[in-house]
Amino acid sequence: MATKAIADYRFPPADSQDKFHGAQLLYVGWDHHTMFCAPFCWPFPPEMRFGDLVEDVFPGAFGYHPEFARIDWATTTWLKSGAPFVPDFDKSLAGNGLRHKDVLRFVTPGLHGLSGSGA
Amino acid sequence: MSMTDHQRLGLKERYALMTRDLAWDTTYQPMDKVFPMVHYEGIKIHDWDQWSDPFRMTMEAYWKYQAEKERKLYAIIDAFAQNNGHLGVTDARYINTLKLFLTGISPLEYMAHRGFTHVGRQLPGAGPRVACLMQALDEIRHAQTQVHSMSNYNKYYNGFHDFAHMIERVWYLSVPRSFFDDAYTAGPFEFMIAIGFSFEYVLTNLLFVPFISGAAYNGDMGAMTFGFSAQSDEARHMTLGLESIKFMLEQDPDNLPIVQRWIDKWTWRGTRVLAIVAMMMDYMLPKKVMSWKEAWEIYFEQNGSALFNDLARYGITPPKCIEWAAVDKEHISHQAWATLYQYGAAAPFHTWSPTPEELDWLSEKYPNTFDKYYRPRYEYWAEQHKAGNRFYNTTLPMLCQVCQIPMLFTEPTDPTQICYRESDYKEDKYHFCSDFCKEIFDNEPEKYVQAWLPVHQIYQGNCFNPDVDPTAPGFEPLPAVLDYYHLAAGRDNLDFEGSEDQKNFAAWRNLAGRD
Amino acid sequence: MSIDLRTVAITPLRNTFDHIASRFGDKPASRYQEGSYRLQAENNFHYRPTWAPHYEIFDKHRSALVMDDWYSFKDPRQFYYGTYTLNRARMQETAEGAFSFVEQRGLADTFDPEAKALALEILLPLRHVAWGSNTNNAFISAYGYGTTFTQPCLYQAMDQLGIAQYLTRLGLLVGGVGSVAVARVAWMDDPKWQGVRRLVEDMFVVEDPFELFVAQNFAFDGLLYPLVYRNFDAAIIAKGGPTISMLLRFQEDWFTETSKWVDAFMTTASTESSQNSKLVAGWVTDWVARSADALEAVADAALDQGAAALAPIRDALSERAAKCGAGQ
Amino acid sequence: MSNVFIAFQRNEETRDIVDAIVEDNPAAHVDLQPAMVKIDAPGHLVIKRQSIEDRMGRTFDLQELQVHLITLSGHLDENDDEFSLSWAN
Repeated sequence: MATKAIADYRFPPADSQDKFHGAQLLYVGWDHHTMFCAPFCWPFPPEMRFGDLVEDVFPGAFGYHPEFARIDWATTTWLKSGAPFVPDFDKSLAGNGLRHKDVLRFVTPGLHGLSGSGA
Repeated sequence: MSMTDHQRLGLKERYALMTRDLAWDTTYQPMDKVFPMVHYEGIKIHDWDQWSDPFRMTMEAYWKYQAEKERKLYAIIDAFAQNNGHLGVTDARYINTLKLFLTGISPLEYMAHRGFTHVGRQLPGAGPRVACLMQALDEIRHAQTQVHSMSNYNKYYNGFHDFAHMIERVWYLSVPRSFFDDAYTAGPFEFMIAIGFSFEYVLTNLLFVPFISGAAYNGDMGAMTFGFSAQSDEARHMTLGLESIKFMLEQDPDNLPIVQRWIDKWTWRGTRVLAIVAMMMDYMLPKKVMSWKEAWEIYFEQNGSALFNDLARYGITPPKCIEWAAVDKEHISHQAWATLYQYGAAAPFHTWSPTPEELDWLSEKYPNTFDKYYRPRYEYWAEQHKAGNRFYNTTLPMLCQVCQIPMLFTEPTDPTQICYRESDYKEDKYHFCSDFCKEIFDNEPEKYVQAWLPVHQIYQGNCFNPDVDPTAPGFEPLPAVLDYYHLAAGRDNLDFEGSEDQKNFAAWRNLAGRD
Repeated sequence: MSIDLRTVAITPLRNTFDHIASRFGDKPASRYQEGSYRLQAENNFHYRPTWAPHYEIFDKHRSALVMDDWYSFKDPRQFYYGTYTLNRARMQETAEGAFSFVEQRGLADTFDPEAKALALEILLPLRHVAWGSNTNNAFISAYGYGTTFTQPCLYQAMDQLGIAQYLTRLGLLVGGVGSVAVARVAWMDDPKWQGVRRLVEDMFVVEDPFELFVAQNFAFDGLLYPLVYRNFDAAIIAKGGPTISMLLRFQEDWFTETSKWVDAFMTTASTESSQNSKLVAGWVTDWVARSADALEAVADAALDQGAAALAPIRDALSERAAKCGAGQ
Repeated sequence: MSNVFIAFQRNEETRDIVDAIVEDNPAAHVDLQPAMVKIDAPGHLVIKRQSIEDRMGRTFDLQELQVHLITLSGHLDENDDEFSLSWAN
């Protein structure tokens, strides 16, 4: 549906990829771990290795959670925009088909949050 | 003879002569040029004379009664300041609610002032124009009385000092600000529903009645006075909002689907902004009056259903989002406070762990949800804090494209699962916290693609002061962002425990021989 | 334990808000300052108005006037809502006293019929003129930039609504409901009012808020108020005594007060730069000429000397313009 | 039937106003809260000038309610003698 306006009403989107100095945005959330109140948002170069995200970036972001150290990445499953997604850790973000403003979720079987609360 | 004429006129007839009879249909300039904004939203008005004035105040009466209110209000503000009334509040934690108020709400009062001036110029009907302009005048009153009331707090406490700068920049303040920018940039009819209905009827009733009653209960006579005094004007404003809806619906059946969509949209927009008020009531008032859930039930559910039942005769159905909101009422205060707690390094007010007694109060008020979903995280954080490991989340969150709140809300069917929704529009993806924010976007994507989302703006490099070089070696973005916010790191932010506010309040109270 | 918070002497951490301190220094600030400066949003707007997509929500480019700082405008009365309302409540009390005095003694009924008819003929259509000014000042307040500029314009708009209502009250008291209806017909159809009505309608479509400020508050009111509330008022007193004049007290006091404010803004705008001075002077010339033309027929009907009475009023207004830096 | 309500600040004058309302609206329910008094009534509530004047012993203009009012709910109808709130359902 078009926005009703008195005159032409079209503007360039505020967050198109060209505004991020070569990076693209990626959102990542840890399912059933709402102690982190919301998924995270990062700007990454598209050529960044996917494994670096998990190995280098995640500890700083998710590491405060006592269950983080217990994650078994081999059994962790992933969703991209809600659909199953199998990342190749050695390929780049772009090589994994990730585009600007894609959203990933990961599910860690056996981990149910603080005192099993989903937090 | 003239005097009998004068005396025979009732309030209504007299008021009509004092307002709508002053206007005329222009002939030297076409009406469409004088009132160019009245058609494009698709609302059809056939007869502005059918407008029924809700309150009938002439300017004389307005000046007289408003001046009386102002005299009372400023006498109390003065006395409160002269007597160091700020030291009489229950606990310095309370003062943080006022920081949220001044940075997040007062600037909206100002926007309401300008918005009603604009709509008061643009509506061709003299009845609603006068009501709008009177409201425009009231709204600058609210902005100013709030600034004046909190001016004294600013002198003694941190976090108040640059509210006008912060509302334009700080991440969570984009929530209330974008709410109002959205209404302001809508057409004049939508504005009336957005502000007259959603802001006045849904939002301010909850903020100014139960919350302000809570402020009084916590010893803040200053806030109580500006709050109740403002709300006395809001009573007029609510009736204006209600009359606007009725008027549009009565004028033409084609208006129904448009008005319905606006009611649905703005009920949801208002509900989302209220997450801030929810946490103010449940977590930030040291002495509690009622829980958020109870306030919501009285002022939204009971009052709202009365309104929607009333509007049913025009074919209006209650917004679908009400069912979702009924689930959310047991969650949002806990989720919102958890968010501000963890991002407490980037907010210009203090956060804290609820005391054990407060946790028990929350369990009692939220028997279905608190112990099961929320107590564990608050207890864990308190423990960690005690051990010297206070939780500060330093990774930026994903935001909803429409309400701009971090994506913290959970699925109505599963409180452990964050709710994700998305839409593709042109080249890009857009993400939302709920079905309703997504629907709002899908209805008007050209509007919401413009949103100034604080997290994205930081990553674009737009939230650093001009003299900062983000490419310099060792550049630390987060402190640079706090500088851009004019947030005094270590004074305005972080936990209440150990804050300058806490120490000063205790020391000053001690001087007064209290505690 | 005794509690006396009043006796506690504590040193404030700061005297005022940062934006006030950066402008005026860190010292206790006035309520006018804290309640006005920097209240309007200036940066990082979220969306463009659907009713004006080519502008930001608040946009300096709506006016051709160029100000380095729109907060250079300062209301000499330093009105914020509280002081404004208290001031108007006092004026209202005075006016109320006059209306009650006339009403209770039945003074309107004994007023010279010919003078009464003339007073109603000239004064009652001005209800609509005041309504026009309410519309125009609402426009300036809505689309102007910076609170110290826009705030007093809303007060002006509401004052003009009040004036329209005082004139209505005068009509009801002196001439009855019928006289108000007659004046309305005259406003729409009587040739002597059509020049004024055309001018008011022309002002409704002016798009530059500062031009409209000059047109309405300086040029048109600068001629209308002296003509009606000085010359015509004096003429009616001469013909029938002071009764009706008592009912015009609010407008007379009001014009004296608001002219000082209008001149202050004219001066601030004109002295900012030679471009501004030229621009404002051009608007003055244009709108004073059009206003004088429009008022001729009214002056003819109102005064024995007719339109000739306008010449000295126009000269005085030119002097005002020159003093403000907007002279020719 | 939906409730209408009206709330006032608690002070000397509103005591008389609330008393008048209670007498004129037998179904009204009064709820005292910190600094505020809220009156609910099923479907309809009327405030009568005369009843307030009888208690205050002076003339009272219903527009004076503005000074003490906090909030209300329902459709408003106001004339020189009565101030009423109602829902049509």
